[in-house]
Amino acid sequence: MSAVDFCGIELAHPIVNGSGTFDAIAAHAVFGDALLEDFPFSAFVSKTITLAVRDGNPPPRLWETPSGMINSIGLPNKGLAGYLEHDLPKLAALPVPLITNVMGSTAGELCELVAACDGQEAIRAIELNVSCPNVKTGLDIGADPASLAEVMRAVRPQTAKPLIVKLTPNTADVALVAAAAEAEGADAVSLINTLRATAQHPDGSGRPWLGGVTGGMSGPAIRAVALAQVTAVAARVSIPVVGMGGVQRGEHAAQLLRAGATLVAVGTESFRDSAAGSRIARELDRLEAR
Amino acid sequence: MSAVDFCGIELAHPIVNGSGTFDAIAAHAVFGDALLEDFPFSAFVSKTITLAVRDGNPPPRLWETPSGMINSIGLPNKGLAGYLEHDLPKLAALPVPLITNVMGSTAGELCELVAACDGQEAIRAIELNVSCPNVKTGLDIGADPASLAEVMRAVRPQTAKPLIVKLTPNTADVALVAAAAEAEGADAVSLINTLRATAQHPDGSGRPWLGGVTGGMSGPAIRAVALAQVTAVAARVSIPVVGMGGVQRGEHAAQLLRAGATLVAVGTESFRDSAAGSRIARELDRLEAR
Amino acid sequence: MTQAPFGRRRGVLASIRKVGAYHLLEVVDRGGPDPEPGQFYMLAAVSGWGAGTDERPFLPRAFSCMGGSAGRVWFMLEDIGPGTHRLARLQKGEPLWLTGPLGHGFRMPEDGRRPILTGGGVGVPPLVMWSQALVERGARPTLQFGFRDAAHAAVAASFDTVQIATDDGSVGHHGLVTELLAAELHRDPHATVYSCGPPGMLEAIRRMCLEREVPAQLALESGMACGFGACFGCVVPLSGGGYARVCVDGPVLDATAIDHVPAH
Amino acid sequence: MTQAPFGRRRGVLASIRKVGAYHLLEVVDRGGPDPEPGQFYMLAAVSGWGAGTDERPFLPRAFSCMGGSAGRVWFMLEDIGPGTHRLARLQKGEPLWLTGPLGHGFRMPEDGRRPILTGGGVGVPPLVMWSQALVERGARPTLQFGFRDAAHAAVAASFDTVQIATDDGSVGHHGLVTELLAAELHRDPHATVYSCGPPGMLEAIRRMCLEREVPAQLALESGMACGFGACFGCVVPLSGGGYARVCVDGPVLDATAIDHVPAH
Ligand SMILES: Cc1cc2nc3c(=O)[nH]c(=O)nc-3n(C[C@H](O)[C@H](O)[C@H](O)COP(=O)(O)OP(=O)(O)OC[C@H]3O[C@@H](n4cnc5c(N)ncnc54)[C@H](O)[C@@H]3O)c2cc1C
Ligand SMILES: Cc1cc2nc3c(=O)[nH]c(=O)nc-3n(C[C@H](O)[C@H](O)[C@H](O)COP(=O)(O)OP(=O)(O)OC[C@H]3O[C@@H](n4cnc5c(N)ncnc54)[C@H](O)[C@@H]3O)c2cc1C
Ligand SMILES: Cc1cc2nc3c(=O)[nH]c(=O)nc-3n(C[C@H](O)[C@H](O)[C@H](O)COP(=O)(O)O)c2cc1C
Ligand SMILES: Cc1cc2nc3c(=O)[nH]c(=O)nc-3n(C[C@H](O)[C@H](O)[C@H](O)COP(=O)(O)O)c2cc1C
Ligand code: FES
Ligand code: FES
Repeated sequence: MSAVDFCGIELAHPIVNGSGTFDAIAAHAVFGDALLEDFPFSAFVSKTITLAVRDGNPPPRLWETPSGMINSIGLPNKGLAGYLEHDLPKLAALPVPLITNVMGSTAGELCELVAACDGQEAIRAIELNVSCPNVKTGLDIGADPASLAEVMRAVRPQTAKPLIVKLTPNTADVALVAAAAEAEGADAVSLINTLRATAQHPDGSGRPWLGGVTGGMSGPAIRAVALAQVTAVAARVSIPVVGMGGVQRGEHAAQLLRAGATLVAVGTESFRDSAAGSRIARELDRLEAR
Repeated sequence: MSAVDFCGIELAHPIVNGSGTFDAIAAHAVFGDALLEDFPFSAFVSKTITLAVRDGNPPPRLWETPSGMINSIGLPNKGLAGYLEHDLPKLAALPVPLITNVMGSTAGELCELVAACDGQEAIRAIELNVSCPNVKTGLDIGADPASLAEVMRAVRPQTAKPLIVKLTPNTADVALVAAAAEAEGADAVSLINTLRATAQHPDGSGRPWLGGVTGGMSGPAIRAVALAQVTAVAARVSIPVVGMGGVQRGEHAAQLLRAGATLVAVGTESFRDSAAGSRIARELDRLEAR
Repeated sequence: MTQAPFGRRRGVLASIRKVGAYHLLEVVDRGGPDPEPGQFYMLAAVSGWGAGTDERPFLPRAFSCMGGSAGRVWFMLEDIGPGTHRLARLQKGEPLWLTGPLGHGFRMPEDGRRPILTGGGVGVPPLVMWSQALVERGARPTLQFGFRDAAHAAVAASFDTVQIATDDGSVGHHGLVTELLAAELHRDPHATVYSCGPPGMLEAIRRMCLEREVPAQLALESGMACGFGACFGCVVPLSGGGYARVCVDGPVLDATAIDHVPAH
Repeated sequence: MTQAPFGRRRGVLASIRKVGAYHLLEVVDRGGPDPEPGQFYMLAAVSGWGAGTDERPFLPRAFSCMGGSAGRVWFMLEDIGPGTHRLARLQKGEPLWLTGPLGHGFRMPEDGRRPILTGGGVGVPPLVMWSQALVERGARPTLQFGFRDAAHAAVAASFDTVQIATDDGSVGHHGLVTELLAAELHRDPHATVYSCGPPGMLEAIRRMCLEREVPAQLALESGMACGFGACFGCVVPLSGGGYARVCVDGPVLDATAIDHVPAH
């Protein structure tokens, strides 16, 4: 496997997990130590953590689409305090570096989250999930360069750790937003998050199926959109790019790396195969060996 | 079949074609008069016409994706003069009303196109394809409410015929753009156009497969994104909405109608089945009869 | 709780036969440990898993096991959509993807209560496995299975001492299996109820046992993407507020822990 | 030009057999008119058309017909990707979707020129059909088929008077079929060349015939989504500038009309 330096962190190979698509603690309970002996990712990205505890959206939270799925999970999590107390100790014991993903609906919330992560030695990098609506503009923070820049100006000073801005694909020009993140000191950008999507109940009533009404689409169906956005962003910024979206096998990871990504994240495919991460890393390694 | 009134035009049923996904003249040469006896759409939308003749992009122009495809056709067309002289007479003879889709990179170009269509009795409505880049901002005209409003203010006075604004899905808030179109006098909006996407050559070089480098994704893979955007737009505007994106069967059309669309367009499915339009109209009719 | 080997693995279909409305699949699972009653597996066909109605299926599907030991696992499935349809058309010798055994199974009754196993439709398989385990452990379970009609009830023919209810009355009691349970609890409430089946039935049983203060263990179904706690999709509301993940916290949960069984 | 019935229709696989590297499919096409040599069909399996590598295929695939009359059509295909792979695994009696016959076929040679049919790999089927038609019309075509190796060349074994070339020299001429054509034209240039095969071969033949002012009709291949002029995806650059659609303006085009045969 070809080791990778990502923002000063040494990783065994380029394959990480997408936030919210792998729960290392639950998986350890389910699969036992076999999980740790062959951990499927070179770094572990936590589910998005918010300041307050969140239950998440009422079920149903899932809908299967052609070559993909929609999720409307609603970011359930133990909140910052609960994460630090209950999850961090276990995640710190994982055999790979830990990246914590955080989200806040205001710059103030994000600052508090980032500052808390900065104080934790076990957290090697922080990923900002800016796909959440900006209360003032109603747009997602990550959909508009100006609102992202404003948030970054407040957040950047909170930590010297690598700060990764996770971009939303639901915008007119993702490269413009990536450039704003870079200009405001982001150490890396990661993309793509899920495509806004919805589904109607099969009973034909027209009412939404998902408890959260709309959700995000992921999986192979979004792969070609992800490749276009990663290619555009990698061409625009010089900071490292984490590319993701529908990756199922080594060839897909190789394409994102050829497009300029430094790391590749695997999300939905892990639902189909809990060991997809290590399989894809092996396939990528064989491709690059040629 | 339930007849539909669309901007004052009486249509036999709600199923039309998506611009650029059916060539009635070529199909008539291939299939003969059977095409006219069972014409698959209640109105025919022409391929996008531009002022100047365009050859379109160099091949390859197609790439198959999971449950869909990318096209980078590049709007080949005979230009306004060629269209009026060679195509319009034949399209006017079709058994259904004709809607002409036009695109210009400046307001001036669009005005000239719309004015010319206004003068043609056979053209019952005009669809503006605003998914083309605004030379100044680099964004697609349809991706930014302000640039769309500006273009609409110039174009609207050119015609009293129904003016349909075809929106691009590659934007932060499609409902905002739809509202701007409505405010500037659009008679209807149609969406979604294709999702920006790309593909790499299978030789592993990383170079683009498509001659046009990037293209637009369509088909079942984008259906759930289309439903979300049509639902959001129909909830925001009171003008009629033409919904499209991955429609394969009556149930999909019914979902878009339940979301508030007045008409449903079928594009990619016609490539798989040239008579998909009439099949889907029949399936929809059976569903609504229940 | 039996732990699942990490990652999906290949199984091979050993046999498949139709019994009335259901398909009984026997899968050779060489690498697999023995499952416990109430545990489930995530299954998918290795080839042709997609391109059904609406280009589905894509995600694996969850199935309780009906029995399993020495590298063989049994499933009983009803063809209701593209995923079960593809699995029901598997040929002998065809490969399939397996993850499991997953989740927490049934626990023995406490303080000498008699076990009543009340199942509906595809809720029957885990109860079949649990009843065998109970018998092996010297218990004498009462079985009550509800079905839509005779075609669905056919699978229960091989059980001698089972109370059957059918919606259309074609076999046994004409009505809901919950009515049989009510009668049974009325006769002797010193029982632990084990139930699996459609949400409406589980919710009725949850309420019935709550009112009568009878302990009940419900094997829940919920929309699942992963089956091992990764997606947070399979939630059920808890009586104490918030949600539990059916796949890792269940699928068998104490009725009292659940606020209600969501029906959608 | 035979016109295709409007809309896709169901055909049924009558037989399928492997001849070396190729699969020969015989399809019952009850509603279909008789195709002309050089015309093609758009094919897809009715079930399981998807979920192959990268969840493909989705769009139908184009295949020249190798023969066809009285409601039966023959195809020869090489399994090179998810679409051809699925078609190659069709079982006798399985349904498939058909649109066709499509496009313009070959035209008779002018001013008494002798026909030379030079094909490569899966370019062979339309030339087989055209050679039979030519013989029926009293012409005496010269056939030259190029293949990669013996496995690919096996399909030509049933032809007596055919010149074979193989890249690896295992059968016939050790080299390219274009070399055989050069020799043939050197011997007697008063000919019309008919060619179908990989782009590199077609481009070489286009240039050769241009230089020697020998009329040539090329049956082109190009990425296709629809096959009936709707998508504008299947273009080839014209010598007069601009593009033609291979599916409706071709697939058989005069070599002089084409600027170059795109290879990608
Ligand atoms: C723990 C557990 C154990 C189970 N055990 C068994 C068993 O032993 N035997 C058995 O037959 N079944 C069992 N099931 C149910 C089985 O998993 C489902 O029947 C199967 O997933 C249905 O998939 P499908 O593609 O055939 O049908 P689907 O088309 O998925 O339809 C099934 C239901 O899903 C919903 N739905 C419809 N379309 C979609 C969509 N696009 N995306 C998401 N949801 C949709 C609807 O409510 C529909 O009724 C179990 C489920 C769980 C969670
Ligand atoms: C008019 C015509 C007649 C033909 N006649 C025959 C015939 O008689 N017999 C025969 O065997 N074949 C014939 N072909 C070729 C046949 O259509 C292709 O082999 C087939 O479409 C390949 O599909 P696939 O899925 O098997 O392979 P693909 O995976 O589609 O690969 C085939 C080629 O397509 C490109 N490609 C790879 N991936 C993609 C993608 N995702 N999207 C788009 N392109 C991609 C690559 O260049 C690759 O080499 C004909 C083609 C045409 C246009
Ligand atoms: C069930 C689910 C939950 C997710 N949760 C999060 C999350 O909490 N935070 C986040 O930044 N991204 C989240 N994502 C987005 C993924 O990290 C990833 O960006 C996206 O799914 C595209 O990758 P994929 O196609 O490989 O899944 C989630 C995706 C899914 C499917
Ligand atoms: C090959 C192709 C060409 C297209 N050409 C045009 C066009 O010229 N003008 C336009 O407004 N939309 C064009 N579209 C977009 C379609 O009209 C439609 O908006 C989109 O494909 C989504 O619908 P579908 O999934 O049913 O195809 C084209 C789509 C395809 C696939
Ligand atoms: S099914 Fe994914 S967390 Fe339970
Ligand atoms: S294949 Fe669609 S236009 Fe030729």
